[in-house]
Amino acid sequence: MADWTSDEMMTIAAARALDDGAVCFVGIGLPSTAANLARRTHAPNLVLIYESGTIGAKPDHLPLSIGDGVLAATADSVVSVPEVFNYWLQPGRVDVGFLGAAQLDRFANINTTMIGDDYAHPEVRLPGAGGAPEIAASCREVFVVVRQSRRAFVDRVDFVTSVGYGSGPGDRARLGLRGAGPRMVITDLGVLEPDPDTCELVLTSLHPGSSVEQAEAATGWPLRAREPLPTTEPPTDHELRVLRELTKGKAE
Amino acid sequence: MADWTSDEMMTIAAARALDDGAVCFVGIGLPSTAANLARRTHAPNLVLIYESGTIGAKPDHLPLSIGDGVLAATADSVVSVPEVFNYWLQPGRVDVGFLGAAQLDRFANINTTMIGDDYAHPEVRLPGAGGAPEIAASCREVFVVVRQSRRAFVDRVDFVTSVGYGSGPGDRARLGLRGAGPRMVITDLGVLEPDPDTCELVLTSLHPGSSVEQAEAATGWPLRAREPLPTTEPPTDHELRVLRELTKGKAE
Amino acid sequence: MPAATFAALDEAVAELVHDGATVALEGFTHLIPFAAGHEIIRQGRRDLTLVRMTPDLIYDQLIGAGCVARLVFSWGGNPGVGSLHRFRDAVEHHWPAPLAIEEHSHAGMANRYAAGAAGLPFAVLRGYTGTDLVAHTSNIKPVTCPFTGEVLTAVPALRPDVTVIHAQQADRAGNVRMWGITGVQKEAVLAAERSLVTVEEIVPEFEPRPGAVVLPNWVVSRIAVVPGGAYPSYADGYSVRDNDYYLAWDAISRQRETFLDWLAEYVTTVGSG
Amino acid sequence: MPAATFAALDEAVAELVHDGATVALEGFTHLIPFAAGHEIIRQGRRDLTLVRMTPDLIYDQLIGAGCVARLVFSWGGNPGVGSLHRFRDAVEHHWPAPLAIEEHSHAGMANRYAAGAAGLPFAVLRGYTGTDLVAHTSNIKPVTCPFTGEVLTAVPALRPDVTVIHAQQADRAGNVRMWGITGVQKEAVLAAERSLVTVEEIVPEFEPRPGAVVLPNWVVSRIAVVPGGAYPSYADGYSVRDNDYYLAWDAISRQRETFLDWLAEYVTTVGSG
Repeated sequence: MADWTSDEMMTIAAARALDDGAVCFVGIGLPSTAANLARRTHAPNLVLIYESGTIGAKPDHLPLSIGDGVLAATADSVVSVPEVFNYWLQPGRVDVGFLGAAQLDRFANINTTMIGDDYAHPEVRLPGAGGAPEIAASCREVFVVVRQSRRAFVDRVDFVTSVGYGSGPGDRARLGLRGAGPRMVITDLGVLEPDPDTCELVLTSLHPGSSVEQAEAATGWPLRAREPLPTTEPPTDHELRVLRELTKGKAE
Repeated sequence: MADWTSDEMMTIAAARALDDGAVCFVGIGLPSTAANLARRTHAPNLVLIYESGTIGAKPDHLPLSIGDGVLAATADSVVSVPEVFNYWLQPGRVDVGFLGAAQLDRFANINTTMIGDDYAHPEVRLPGAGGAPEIAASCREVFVVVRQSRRAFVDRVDFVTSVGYGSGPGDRARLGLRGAGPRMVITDLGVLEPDPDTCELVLTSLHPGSSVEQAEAATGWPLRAREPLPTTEPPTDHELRVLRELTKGKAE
Repeated sequence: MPAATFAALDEAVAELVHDGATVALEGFTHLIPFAAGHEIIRQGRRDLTLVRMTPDLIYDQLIGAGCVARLVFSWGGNPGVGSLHRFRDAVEHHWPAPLAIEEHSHAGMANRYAAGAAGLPFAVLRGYTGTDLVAHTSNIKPVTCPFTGEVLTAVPALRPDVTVIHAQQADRAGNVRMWGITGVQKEAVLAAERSLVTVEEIVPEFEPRPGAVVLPNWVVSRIAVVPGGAYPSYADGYSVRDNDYYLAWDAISRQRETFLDWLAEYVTTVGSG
Repeated sequence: MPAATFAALDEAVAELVHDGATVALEGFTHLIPFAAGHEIIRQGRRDLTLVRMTPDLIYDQLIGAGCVARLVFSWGGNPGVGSLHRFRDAVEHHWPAPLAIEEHSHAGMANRYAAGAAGLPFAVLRGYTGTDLVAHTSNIKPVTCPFTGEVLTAVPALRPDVTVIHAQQADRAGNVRMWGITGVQKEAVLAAERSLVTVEEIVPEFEPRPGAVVLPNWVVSRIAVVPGGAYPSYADGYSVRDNDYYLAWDAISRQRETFLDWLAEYVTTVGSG
């Protein structure tokens, strides 16, 4: 195949999901990389909000943390943390919430809290919720970017940190969640989207070089695939060049 | 008598009530004049907060309104109006609330809303509450500065805009009001303070040149006077000079 | 989100402010959008519900001009001067029309805007307790803390159809910036369905400025360039408050005739510039 | 109100931070008060309840040093790097001591501080709904809007015994100023009984500065001058974040032995200078 990695394909596919002019509440890590890539390619007017209170940040390099100085220095407005959650996220005025995940289940619920069956005695203690529960609840729609593996893609998350579609259709409305929920999960193998009838995540695009079998093997529930299953457009030279400039010397 | 007016005596007596270093939430008009006089005489470290959000304002001339530019330009901090009420007034961190009144009753309740017995058909429509109800509720103590007259000093206010002592002892605690309430009412005739047992306002000082009979005639309830009744120290030359500089060309 | 677009003041008012709408023109002594208020009068809007902490001269004028059916407010005086005579005439004598009022404290109004901005149906405060304000509106209710059992006060969110403010500057992209006393304007804009901002000028970019509040273009609907649009209020850095106008208003507004003369001479027959 | 007074860091920590106290060291990536945290370790404080949105390296260090009985937090990772290994070791293996945890979302924590700053017993938000967070603490409850009947979420106010922050500047009167990302520090200070602010320097007066937050001297208890007191976090205008330190921490903290060596070399045996 071409000289790009599946991680690069993932980030580029995630970036493409963001429309120019959208307002995007960005988690750190993969989502931030993808959002900054989008802003430097097809979406120069993408508005980035970080939970540190930086609204309209235009970083010239990838921030390592959500509180890096470059975010404040380039923002249209820097507000307090209570304000960014109460006035900007909560009312539903943000178009896209862009999240990562440690575990994700068939109904796109997200776990970033703990692995194991006993909260008091976790097998693995993860960082926790951060801004994710309310990002997942309040943004008009949510994109999740996460590497696909049997460990990460489970039938039912061990802990619901952030609600996707709960137990299935109607749950978001019953819970009073006002955003539409996760519309797209972008992985290193392809793209998953919720089935409009069942809310179950279905493979809707396969990255070049990946196979359905690979995706099935990396998924902890019987993965259905859209038919016919399109192949993701491979990265353009421009996308790759910009991404590599952006991530030079960075972990991801 | 000396060459000063009863209004000047009132403002000077009100200014004297403010301790240096106190934090004072200031209403516009007489309270603002008195607070600024205090800051220029015995209380240079008096902290003035205006409801426009200016904290630590140090105006070099008297503002006509609570939103004059000089307040923002000289403040330690300018915050939003929601913030000034929620973070600064409401928690009880302000020492003194300094208010005016249109009507005041024997239990120091304040009316700035309407005169008459029918809210829907007022004889006189007054401006309304402004910041006063919560200033009266939340400041550690409240001072009221108001000209004394039979019209203004009534047995029972037509409308309780801001609570003093309600119907008497225990009412503030029953209502959950955390500040101590009005500790001093400074008028053009003298000073009134609540009786510790009954909460009724009692004449506790008479300005030079005023008489108890005058005060009784200007009060709509049987006014009691402390015995012996002290006479307010007359204005010093310094107080008068500073006050007149401050109010040059101003209505009050 | 669609970004703010620029428009002429008369076009923006015609587009956004309709008969019967709930409209908030905010600005706490500073940055009061007088020019937009006068344009609303010129366009003959009727049956408005006007919301504002301090009605000030601007609502005295709109009330006297007959635009207003209902007023939601917390302090209706002429700051440092005295009464608002057109407001009083409407409440006391129903001239030029009856005026329904709903009154609050400043703390209550500020929290109502904040709840609107935060997308919450209500706000909680320590307020109103023991006052007669509670008896005259259903929009003040008790709420109990689920942790301590303490009873506090709830007020419902304000959600104006349109909020109008005046700010010092917009940039070419339609971001808006104000500084000095900025009152409750951010909350009022964020709480509203749509918003109109009049500005002193458009600048190529915002130079660093202490104490500035920026409203990004995606939370503003329309921007109209109206230099002096806050007069006789002021725009810090551009103008000073015309205190003499506020003093003179007392005499102008005291009688219906002098008010109507003023209205004809200074508002109705004047173009929107 | 008594105004803030200046003190040496070790004296201020000894005066304000006691065994068993509830302590919030705040600073959202920026302005994290590391020097004060290290002084708390040096003074051997025990049984602390530590409150902080993002525990970050500073609480990893305090937890590993055995100062902490309970942690109230919303995101316990090494930003951009991975896990906080001392935090995980305490939760997963109770080393060096069991660590009770109460966890929230950022929105919940921010609102809890805001309620504390506002003198309210609780805050209302749209949050936590449908998550498993609700099952693990009694500090998340439903609350019903008295106007619409809608059910929202309530969280109780945070009221730390002491809040510690780092700011860029104090003036001689003890007013404190910070700028850049200022997070939840104003709320955390206003919510606390007492507060300690470490600053980069004392300046004769504050020059105008965009985006600055000032805490007046009457809401601050003690100020200690500690240049570089936020390292390896940063103080905008004075230093940059040492990202390499955050990366290196992953290896240092992964094993108990390397952590203890680090603690001895860089904290315990070092004066509070």
